[in-house]
Amino acid sequence: MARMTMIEAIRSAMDVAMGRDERVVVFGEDVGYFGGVFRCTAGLQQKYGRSRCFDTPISELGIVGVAIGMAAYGLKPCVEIQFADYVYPAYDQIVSEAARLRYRSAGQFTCPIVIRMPTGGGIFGGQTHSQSPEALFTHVSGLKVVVPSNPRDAKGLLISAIEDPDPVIFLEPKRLYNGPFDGHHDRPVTPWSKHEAGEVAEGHYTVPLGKAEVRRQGSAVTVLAYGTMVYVAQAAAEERGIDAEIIDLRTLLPLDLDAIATSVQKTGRCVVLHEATLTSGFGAELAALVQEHCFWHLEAPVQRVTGWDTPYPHAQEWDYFPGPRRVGEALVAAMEA
Amino acid sequence: MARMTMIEAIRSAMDVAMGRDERVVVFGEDVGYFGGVFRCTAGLQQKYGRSRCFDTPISELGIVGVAIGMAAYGLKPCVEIQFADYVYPAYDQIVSEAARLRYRSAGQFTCPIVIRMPTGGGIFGGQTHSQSPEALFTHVSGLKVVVPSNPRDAKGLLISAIEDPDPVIFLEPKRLYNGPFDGHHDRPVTPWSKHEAGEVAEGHYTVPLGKAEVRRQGSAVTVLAYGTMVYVAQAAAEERGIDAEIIDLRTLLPLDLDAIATSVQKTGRCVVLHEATLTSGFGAELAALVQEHCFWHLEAPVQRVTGWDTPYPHAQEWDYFPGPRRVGEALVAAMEA
Amino acid sequence: MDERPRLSLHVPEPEVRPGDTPDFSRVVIPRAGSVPRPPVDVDPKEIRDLAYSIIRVLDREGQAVGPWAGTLTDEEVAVGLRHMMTLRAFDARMLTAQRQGKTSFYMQHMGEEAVSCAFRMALEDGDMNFPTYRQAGLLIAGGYPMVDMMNQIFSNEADPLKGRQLPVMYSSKEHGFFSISGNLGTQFVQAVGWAMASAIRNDSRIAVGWIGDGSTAESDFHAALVFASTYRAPVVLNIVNNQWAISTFQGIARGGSGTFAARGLGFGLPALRVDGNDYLAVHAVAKWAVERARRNLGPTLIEHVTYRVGAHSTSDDPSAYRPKTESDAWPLGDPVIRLKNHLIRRGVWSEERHRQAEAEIMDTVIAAQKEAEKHGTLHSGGKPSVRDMFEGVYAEMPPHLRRQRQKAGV
Amino acid sequence: MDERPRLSLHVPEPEVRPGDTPDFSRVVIPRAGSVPRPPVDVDPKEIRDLAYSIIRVLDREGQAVGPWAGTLTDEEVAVGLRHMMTLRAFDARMLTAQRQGKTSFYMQHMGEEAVSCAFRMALEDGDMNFPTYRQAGLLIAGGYPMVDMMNQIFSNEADPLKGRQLPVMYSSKEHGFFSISGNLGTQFVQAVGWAMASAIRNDSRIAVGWIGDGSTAESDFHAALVFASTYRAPVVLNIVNNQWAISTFQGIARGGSGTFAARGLGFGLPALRVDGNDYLAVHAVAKWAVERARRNLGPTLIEHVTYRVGAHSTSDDPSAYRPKTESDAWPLGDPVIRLKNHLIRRGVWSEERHRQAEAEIMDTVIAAQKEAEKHGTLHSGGKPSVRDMFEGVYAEMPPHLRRQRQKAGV
Ligand SMILES: Cc1ncc(C[n+]2csc(CCOP(=O)(O)OP(=O)(O)O)c2C)c(N)n1
Ligand SMILES: Cc1ncc(C[n+]2csc(CCOP(=O)(O)OP(=O)(O)O)c2C)c(N)n1
Ligand SMILES: [Mg+2]
Ligand SMILES: [Mg+2]
Repeated sequence: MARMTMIEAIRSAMDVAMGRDERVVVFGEDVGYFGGVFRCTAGLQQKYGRSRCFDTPISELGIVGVAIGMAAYGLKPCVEIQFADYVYPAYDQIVSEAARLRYRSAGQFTCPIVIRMPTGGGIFGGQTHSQSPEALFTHVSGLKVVVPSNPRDAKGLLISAIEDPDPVIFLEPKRLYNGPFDGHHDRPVTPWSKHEAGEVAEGHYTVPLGKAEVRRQGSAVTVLAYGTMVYVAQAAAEERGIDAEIIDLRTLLPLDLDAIATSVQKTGRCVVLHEATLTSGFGAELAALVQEHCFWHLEAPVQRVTGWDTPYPHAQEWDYFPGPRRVGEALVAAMEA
Repeated sequence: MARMTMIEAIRSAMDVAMGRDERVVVFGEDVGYFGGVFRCTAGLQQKYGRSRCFDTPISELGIVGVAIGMAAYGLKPCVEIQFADYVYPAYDQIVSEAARLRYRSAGQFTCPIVIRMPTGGGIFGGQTHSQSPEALFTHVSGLKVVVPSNPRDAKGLLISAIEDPDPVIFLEPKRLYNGPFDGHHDRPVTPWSKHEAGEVAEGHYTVPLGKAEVRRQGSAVTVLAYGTMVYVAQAAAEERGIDAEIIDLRTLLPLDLDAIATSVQKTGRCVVLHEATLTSGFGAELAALVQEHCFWHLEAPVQRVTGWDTPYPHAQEWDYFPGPRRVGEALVAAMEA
Repeated sequence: MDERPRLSLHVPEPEVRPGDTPDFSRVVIPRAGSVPRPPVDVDPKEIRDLAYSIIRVLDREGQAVGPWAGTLTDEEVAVGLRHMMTLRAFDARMLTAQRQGKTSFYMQHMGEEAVSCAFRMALEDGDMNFPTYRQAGLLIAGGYPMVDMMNQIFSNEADPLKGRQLPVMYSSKEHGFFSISGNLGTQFVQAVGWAMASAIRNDSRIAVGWIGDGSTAESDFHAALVFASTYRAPVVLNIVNNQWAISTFQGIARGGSGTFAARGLGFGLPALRVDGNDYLAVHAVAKWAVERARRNLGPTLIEHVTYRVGAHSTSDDPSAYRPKTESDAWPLGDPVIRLKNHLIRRGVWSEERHRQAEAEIMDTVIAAQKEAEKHGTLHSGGKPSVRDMFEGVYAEMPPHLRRQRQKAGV
Repeated sequence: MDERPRLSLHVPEPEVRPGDTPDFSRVVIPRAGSVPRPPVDVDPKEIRDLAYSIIRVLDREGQAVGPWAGTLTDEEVAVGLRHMMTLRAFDARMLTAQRQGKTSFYMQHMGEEAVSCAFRMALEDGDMNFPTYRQAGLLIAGGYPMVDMMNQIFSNEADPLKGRQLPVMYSSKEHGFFSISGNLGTQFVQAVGWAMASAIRNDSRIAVGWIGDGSTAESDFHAALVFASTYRAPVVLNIVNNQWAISTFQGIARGGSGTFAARGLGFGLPALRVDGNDYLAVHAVAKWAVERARRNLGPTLIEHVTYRVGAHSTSDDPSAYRPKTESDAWPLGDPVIRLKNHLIRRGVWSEERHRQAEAEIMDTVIAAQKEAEKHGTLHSGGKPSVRDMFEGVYAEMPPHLRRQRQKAGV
């Protein structure tokens, strides 16, 4: 066991995967010599050589496009998009190609690629370094979508993603890279070294895709969250003294509907959280599913607490971010409904 | 008044808009001399000249990118993407640029563009001529999203879209181009000339964005639909003899929530329809909103009848399409719940 | 007052439209045999002018002339002729089948048969093509069973792609034929990735990318050239310039550059133009580029100058946008006739044998079609199962798809 | 057994890394004055070699020499020097302000001041730039108030962009400066669209696109060249090659082409390379290209050869990927010093006056900063309102945003 930040855990996952399987290659903008603007790939080029870890031209389309070709050849590319906000130039390759290759070729060609990208706000990154585009991928059949919330999960999920036979979108909440973050931006940050999930095995292990984890047991209301919002939920529940059951979804697609339904059928109430904009966000799917599958158990409407339907502003970052105050209010409202 | 197909009505809208406002320009792949693969722009180049209606290189990114530049200059481009399935190369320009230009420049630059594209299946087009990507746009703040269901609306909505000061995604259900289609693919097609909504005024008129229309009054269950699914809903309600209230949403963003809530609060039941894949489809947002705003009125869970979570297959088209049988079953289930 | 000159928009137009007399006088056609053949390890800088010329082997008399001639024996050429004739017969039958409602859609190759048929013969098993919908010659010349092609076209119960794909969107890994996407251009950069992978693994196999003239405007074309140039990927990048992109003439995609091959110059790539209706020239150029890639000397960009004689697809009617007789005026002739004349001139073929071959080939195609139709056509007979619709979205079916399949009752 | 040669992947690397001695000997620098100046209506075909050379005006002695010299009077040059000095002083203050926590982020221009400052002087009011984040010289030289720039950087209550944008992502329609996107490349093709619009309306205004060396790999670059070439849009397309894209050296984006300007050759565009650290050369080349656009002769591609002396942004530390002394070794020198020496040599400037000017300029910048800080800085003082966060998503606020604003209680 070692103490790792989320960055180190992600790096360790790639290191382990590259060490075990020669077919794993890693590339993206600034990921080679320099090791990535968030340092997630630091040292990999030095260790595995330039043809297994290298810098690319600034073309997200090209990064994903060549990754698909490599996967069709038989490699397992794990590529980095520098920020999730910059994935759109690659969107066609992801949606029309990676996601559909197995299906349209009846399994002759497959696309085991991982597309890693830092996501979410909280670093004063403005509208182009803060986005959470997960719902733009969960609508696409053929993709898997993963959002880890701590170093231990991040490593195990990333290894699972690399070993998965299908394309995986791996969204890394950048506000969690160095420590859990509960939305209290004015308080000192706890580093991962002080958190039990910062204890990470150095070797190979996996956390399965498609399985949620209950982060906090409770009986009064179910909170569905992922990434940074897991900690915001915890803070809000503590602050309001509400007996909330907090589920960290970890994988959005395929979703662990059983875990969700079991909990909501117990609590009868549900609050859904994400940082992405509200309309057509992944919270909509969660709310729709919960009311479909737990209708007769629900004692209050499923509420969504999310980013507003505006671009992510720079100066008003903390007014945009769905922090513990807004989440707490929703928990209270859910209880009082 | 004239009799128009939906194609003719769309063409008439552009004709009227170009005639009234010199700033309106129309372009896209094959739209110039030839008049578009669906003939929606036929005659416009001949009438307004090559610099107001022209062919473009096959670059959806370029089409939308130059349209944004033109809009920033002060023109009002109305561009065609040949099939909605081919919009993804332009996705970055739409999401990162068109949708955010007004906001990020604090109104100095605006982006009054219309992006027209044929959408939906039903023509044996396989996975690349059948998609319904509306939910990939409804998640993007700053866009408006319109889906007409008949010639009269199509013309009025398209004129509104062209006159709108903000970017509008205008999705044209291609299965409705020549007549209403209720999903009974084995029956003869009624042409628009036999339908009252095929009667279209030749001059200028508008249908407002953001306003739904009740297509069928009813008190037992509310059906939320748009595009082709409006007719499938009507057929299913007739066939099952269910007193359904069918709302044609027409604009998905901004949504006419009042019309929806008013109806569901009356009926207490709701079925949501679309042709797009289920997960994170626009139906998720509708279901989430309905249970948020009508929770205490609901007597059954909101159901979704949609395309399956697979690419749109070629041979199994009618197994994929959410036709009157599946919709009818959902209506019955909603009534029996 | 603003005294500056007034600007105006330049919108390129073809020289002729329906009603006009076809005119290809602007197309400069170098004499066969006149373009030099550089060594494959040439510095691309030294052959920039090849991007503005046309490599040709077959002259008007049907002789193979010049430095690019001689890459094939007479027997091999005769096989090549049969491939092209087969493709043409196949197209004819499938067009009819589409008109008869046996399938929803078809796309033919008329006039462009040499490009894919000849190119395939320069490749080896294990190499991988990333084709568009107009390179079925790669399958025909590569020995892929015609029955399987037809099964795909009919979306029948024996369709190797299980009815999921639009007709002609074949896939055969075994035959080095990557799954065709309906989205233009996307596969061009994937070819580069496949080639990079082969280089990463110190393999010896190469990749081949294919794109149409119109589709070079797509972003994937640029990404392909950037990555191929940077990593010197072992890939051959082919542009098939058949003069048209549906109704849009090649001048719209090409802009002011004169040729499509010239696009490669900005990336330091060797950029060759070849007479796409000259089977021998296509083969020779393909061989040159393939050898270059195989020797790790990097990518080559090739523009095949040809002409789309038929409609874009069965949904298209070209008489609405170009003169009906334009194809007759096309100065590079018909690839089948030119190769036939060559073989006759070589004394190893005759009009008589040609007619015989035509009849034989048609019989084979008809037999294949009969066989395929046993498995059904789009609206009758055997069908792929509805269960297949839910399979293969993922390697393993996730719970939500299982629920949906159950709901569908299959 | 496969006897074919084994492939391997070529991954370009800079010649030096931290610890090595900087070496720019591979950079071929033509003598100042040696590159001819073609007429603006030249056929692009005739000047392809300009894409592989470097147009320079200022020689080692500070003299303006050759056919590109003489586009500015001494007074105008002195104004240009002040613009560059102002930008440099502005950068210095804002870097400090960022370190003091007055803003979240900053991006400087050190070494590249000539490019945007000189270019601006070749434009007229009404023309529109589509800049990246490293062309603030367009604003400084265009007379945009420094206080407004700082208000934007501080995201304060007077921020013209209401706190919505990341620092330095300015916008000023009035000053011909299009709203900067954080997404690389996107604006390049928009510039072409703006120019096409001007041509459609028979206007006389032109557009100017800007992009970094690294960002030329993006798809928008290709789309811009395709559309500009096809419609002969009145646009000047600038590539600022400052040798680096964050930690990635220019060889990764450039691949095998030798220069970025060469990318234009594949589109039939005139493609010029200019010494980006030579204010006079940039101005002369800009003037040539602007005149070409204005006379409806079509687009020009310009590569500005310069060097990013500072870090990419305040989030970057270049010592991790390049030798610390690399910028000293850069053979094209410092644009401010070179222009200063020129003016001194012309006898209209002196070291003494330069020092004075430096002090004056710094005073002006400091005064502007004081003024701006009255309106607040990122974490203290006046702020844009939270209401502003909900405004301007659409021209008119739709009901769902009104509901959300209400929920937010503002
Ligand atoms: C991304 C995308 N945009 C548009 C289309 C529609 N489309 C299909 S074929 C075609 C023309 C292609 O022309 P070209 O590349 O010259 O190939 P050709 O058909 O001539 O072989 C178009 C526009 C598409 N399939 N994909
Ligand atoms: C689409 C997109 N991809 C990646 C980034 C992250 N990024 C910001 S600046 C930069 C480097 C740009 O280099 P270059 O184009 O040479 O411009 P320079 O910074 O040198 O002026 C990168 C990769 C981005 N902003 N947008
Ligand atoms: Mg073509
Ligand atoms: Mg740079």
